[in-house]
Amino acid sequence: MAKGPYSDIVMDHFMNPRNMGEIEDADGVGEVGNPACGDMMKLYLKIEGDRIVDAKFKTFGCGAAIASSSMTTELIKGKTIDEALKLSNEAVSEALGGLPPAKRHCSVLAEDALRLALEDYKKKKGLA
Amino acid sequence: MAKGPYSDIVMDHFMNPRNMGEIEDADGVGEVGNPACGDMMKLYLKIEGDRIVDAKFKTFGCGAAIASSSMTTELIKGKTIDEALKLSNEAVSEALGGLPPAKRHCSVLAEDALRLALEDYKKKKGLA
Amino acid sequence: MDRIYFDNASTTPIDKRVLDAMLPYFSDFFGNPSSVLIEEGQMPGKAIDEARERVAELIHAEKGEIIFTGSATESNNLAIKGLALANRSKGRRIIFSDIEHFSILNQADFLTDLGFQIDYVKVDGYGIIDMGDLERKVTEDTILVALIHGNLEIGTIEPIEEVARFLKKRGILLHSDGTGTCGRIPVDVKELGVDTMTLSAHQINGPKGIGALYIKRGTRLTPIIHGGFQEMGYRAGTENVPYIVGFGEAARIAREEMGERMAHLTMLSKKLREGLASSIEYIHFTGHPEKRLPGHVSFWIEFVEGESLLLWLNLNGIASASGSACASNMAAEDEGGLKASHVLTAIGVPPEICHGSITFSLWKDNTVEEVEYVLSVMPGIVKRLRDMSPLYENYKKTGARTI
Amino acid sequence: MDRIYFDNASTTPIDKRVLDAMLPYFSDFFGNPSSVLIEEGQMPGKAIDEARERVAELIHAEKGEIIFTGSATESNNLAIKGLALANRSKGRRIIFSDIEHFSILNQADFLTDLGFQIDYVKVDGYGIIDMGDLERKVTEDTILVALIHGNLEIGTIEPIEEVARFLKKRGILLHSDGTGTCGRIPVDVKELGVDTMTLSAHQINGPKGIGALYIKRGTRLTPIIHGGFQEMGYRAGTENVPYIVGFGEAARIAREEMGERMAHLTMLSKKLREGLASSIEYIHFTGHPEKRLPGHVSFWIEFVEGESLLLWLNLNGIASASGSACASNMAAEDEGGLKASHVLTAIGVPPEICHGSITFSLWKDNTVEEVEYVLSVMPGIVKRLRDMSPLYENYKKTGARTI
Ligand SMILES: Cc1ncc(COP(=O)(O)O)c(C=O)c1O
Ligand SMILES: Cc1ncc(COP(=O)(O)O)c(C=O)c1O
Repeated sequence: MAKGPYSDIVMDHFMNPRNMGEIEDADGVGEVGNPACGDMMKLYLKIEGDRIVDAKFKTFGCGAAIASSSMTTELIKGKTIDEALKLSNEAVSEALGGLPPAKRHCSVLAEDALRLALEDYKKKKGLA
Repeated sequence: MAKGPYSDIVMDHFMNPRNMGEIEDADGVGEVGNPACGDMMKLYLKIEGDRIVDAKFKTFGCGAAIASSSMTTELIKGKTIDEALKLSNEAVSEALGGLPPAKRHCSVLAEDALRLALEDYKKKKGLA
Repeated sequence: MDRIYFDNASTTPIDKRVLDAMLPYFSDFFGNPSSVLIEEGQMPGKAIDEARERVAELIHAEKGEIIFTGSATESNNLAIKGLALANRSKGRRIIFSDIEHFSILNQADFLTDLGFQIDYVKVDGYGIIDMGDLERKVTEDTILVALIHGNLEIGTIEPIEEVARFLKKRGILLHSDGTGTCGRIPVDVKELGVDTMTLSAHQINGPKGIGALYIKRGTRLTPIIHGGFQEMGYRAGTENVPYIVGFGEAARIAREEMGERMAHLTMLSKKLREGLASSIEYIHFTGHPEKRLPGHVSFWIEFVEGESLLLWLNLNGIASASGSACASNMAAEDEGGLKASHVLTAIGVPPEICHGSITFSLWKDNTVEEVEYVLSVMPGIVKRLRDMSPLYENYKKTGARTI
Repeated sequence: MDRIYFDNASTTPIDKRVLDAMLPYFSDFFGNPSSVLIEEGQMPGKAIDEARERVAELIHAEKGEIIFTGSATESNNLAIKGLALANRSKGRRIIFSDIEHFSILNQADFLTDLGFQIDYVKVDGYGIIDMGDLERKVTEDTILVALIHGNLEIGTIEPIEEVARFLKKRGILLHSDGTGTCGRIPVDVKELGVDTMTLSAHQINGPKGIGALYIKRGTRLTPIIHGGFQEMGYRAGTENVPYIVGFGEAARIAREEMGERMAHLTMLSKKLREGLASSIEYIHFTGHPEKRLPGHVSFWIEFVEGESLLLWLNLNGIASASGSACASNMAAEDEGGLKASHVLTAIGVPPEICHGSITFSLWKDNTVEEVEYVLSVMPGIVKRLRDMSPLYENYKKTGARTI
């Protein structure tokens, strides 16, 4: 198949998203949206101690948004909160084999969702 | 052969010009030129009584100029002076099966050469 | 299975007959038509003349009213800039409809820079021009209106005749972009009353890289590409003989086969539309329900994002378009290029939904089996994407719709 | 006998390899390159990218510095209008050389109308730019100079490097029309120092209807055809994929075969020129004797009119050009269109002679046998026309020459 604007990794995560779904009793939930782009991302975290033991997402958005969400959950599972907070959108984009310039904001969206979910967790725990 | 801008009659007269040459002892000679176009036409007439008994031409010019000269000599041979004076450039052009718009002036050139040749004759005869 | 090509609003495949007509002009008759005095230039010149006649016939114009350009885009540019510049002394205001193609709209800055002022006329929810708004926008200083004939994103066909009558009374020129209509539906420029009209070859199985412009006899128009004396002085440059011949052939075929094509497409799009309506909840069809291009089915689906839908359709072997068919934003340098479709915004679809639109544009070679296949995979794709959508999750929990 | 094509300055036949490279993009890969998300659009996009690379290589540019247009004419228009408009705030004066192609010169009225002023720089008897005159013409207000690289009517190659150095010091932009040179002789845009340069495909066995423009990285240029986002924003319109691919292939072949072609052409044109010089009295070769395009032989013959000569050559199976190769005046509406060649006038040939000029432009497939045949028929044709010429008659009687 001829190559489109998306890398093979992006297409793989788009076609087979990892960790898609909800966590009913999530410890932290982050939801972000970009109305101009039309994307909406919701990230659910299960945290034990200071470690992310499970992560799931739901995303309304383009291929890049779905793949960024999927990749983000993969990258943070098993990480500590501090490690997860260091995850940059560039790292997500890089792990995906790059994103088209016009779609870089999708990885930013994932980073934002993660930050919000962790804040939500801290708030719930009375840590923030 | 595919058709160019010139009619078959023009091409025939261009390839096989009628009455090309000089008349050494011409009774009337007309020479006209159009420097912008680069054409130069010289018409020789042999006149007996008031009838044109022979006509020849030399022309430096494009296909239309050569064909117009050739056709003009054909059209006036055997005609009386008065008849010849009535020959219009439109008639020459028409006899040639038409000329491209940008080349109509070539038939005008032929008409002018004819007029000058007849004037020359009249002058020589002391008629003008 | 072969690919299913439902993206004929972006471009159509070349007709074999068109290609066959073109080929001799690459090799046997390769000459420059300006070289009229040598044999090599003469056949090409004759072929251009015949092609011009064919394109003229397609829209009931005279041969001398058709000029060939490098694209529909160029035709639109030549018409608007050319009419504007030629009529500068009469006034400086130009009206564009809100649903013009980028090849009209994106001229605005250039024209403004030259001292013109662009006003915009609204359309209704079906994309039909708002005559009341037009009446309000027209001023003493208005010289020109651009109104697309058939919009390729939402399928709507505009009431050009009515607009032309209105404008004629006021001495205002009308350009119409017929890219989507000429060769797809009957077009008679005299009945429509337009002053200039754009045609495209690649929308009707001709090659990409050639357009045409109808210029009503006697219309003054300033060329934008200057040089040698080609195309009656309106557009300089050595003629693209094979493509001109191809356009002529495509026009001939389109004219001869239009009746059967339209019947076939009407049947197919009815089936597709009804099938989608009955199998997918919360689907919204866009554009006018009747006054539309044959074979054109456009819609948006709640809780489903368009690019993902388009990608899944592609993975299932189906080619479609989302947003503006001709102007995908993906090539843009940055996020700023990712604008919601101006056509959908103009008909009142909220910006966050626009990206969810899909255009299926069918054409002569599409079949009932293809429609059935598309109908068979659509619900599954929609379900998959909805299951993934936080908007849908929210809707199920709270009943909140997208609109 | 087959036709002898000595009119390669007007256009060249397409190379079979070029056509073969193009064909799949009419049928198998017909998609719109803007449709990046569907399979149909992806191969065409990739093919454009590769072709851009090939064209860039031909002139030692970077891929991102090449954009495709609809013709060399359009490239010249985009460059001149585009640079002028983008630099309006810096100044309003533009200099054209006297021997530019119509696709430069005929922009003058349009530009003047927009508030620019065109100055003209002279050339010497060989057609080489007069540096002293350039120095005199350049003002504080001058923003742009257009100087053709290789003139297709008289074959002369201009000292672009020297001009570029001179202009760079003064902050003035340089556009060069490389229609006649790019693909015919080695061109290195970085060495030349141009800001923009025009390329043509059909001058090097590519298709007619496509051109390219080199735009030096960082050069500001206002587009003239607006619309969708194609060609990095410099030129809107759905891409002509087959022709872009064909241009790429033609560029690749031209680059690879340039050395042998130049050797072959130098040999042929030497033979032709020497043969003509020794068999025809009062023949005058035009253009520079050494700094000229390979295979290019141009001249005028006293007492012989050019169109008639050209017609007789044509009847003898030989294609050549008279006056400007690209802009025959025959299509003109009236006599006013019949102007003497401005190029020949500029090098000092009296107007009444200009119509007597002939250009033989040879190219890769021409042979020694063809040259010999042309040499064998030329004297007879010249004699026939001289016998018919009153100027020659006069010369024989009075000794008066044409010049
Ligand atoms: C020097 C030069 N520039 C530009 C052009 C214009 O080329 P085209 O007619 O292919 O646009 C020509 C004509 O061949 C030419 O000779
Ligand atoms: C309505 C309309 N006009 C003009 C164009 C421009 O056509 P092209 O890109 O072939 O120049 C398009 C795109 O296909 C279009 O949809």
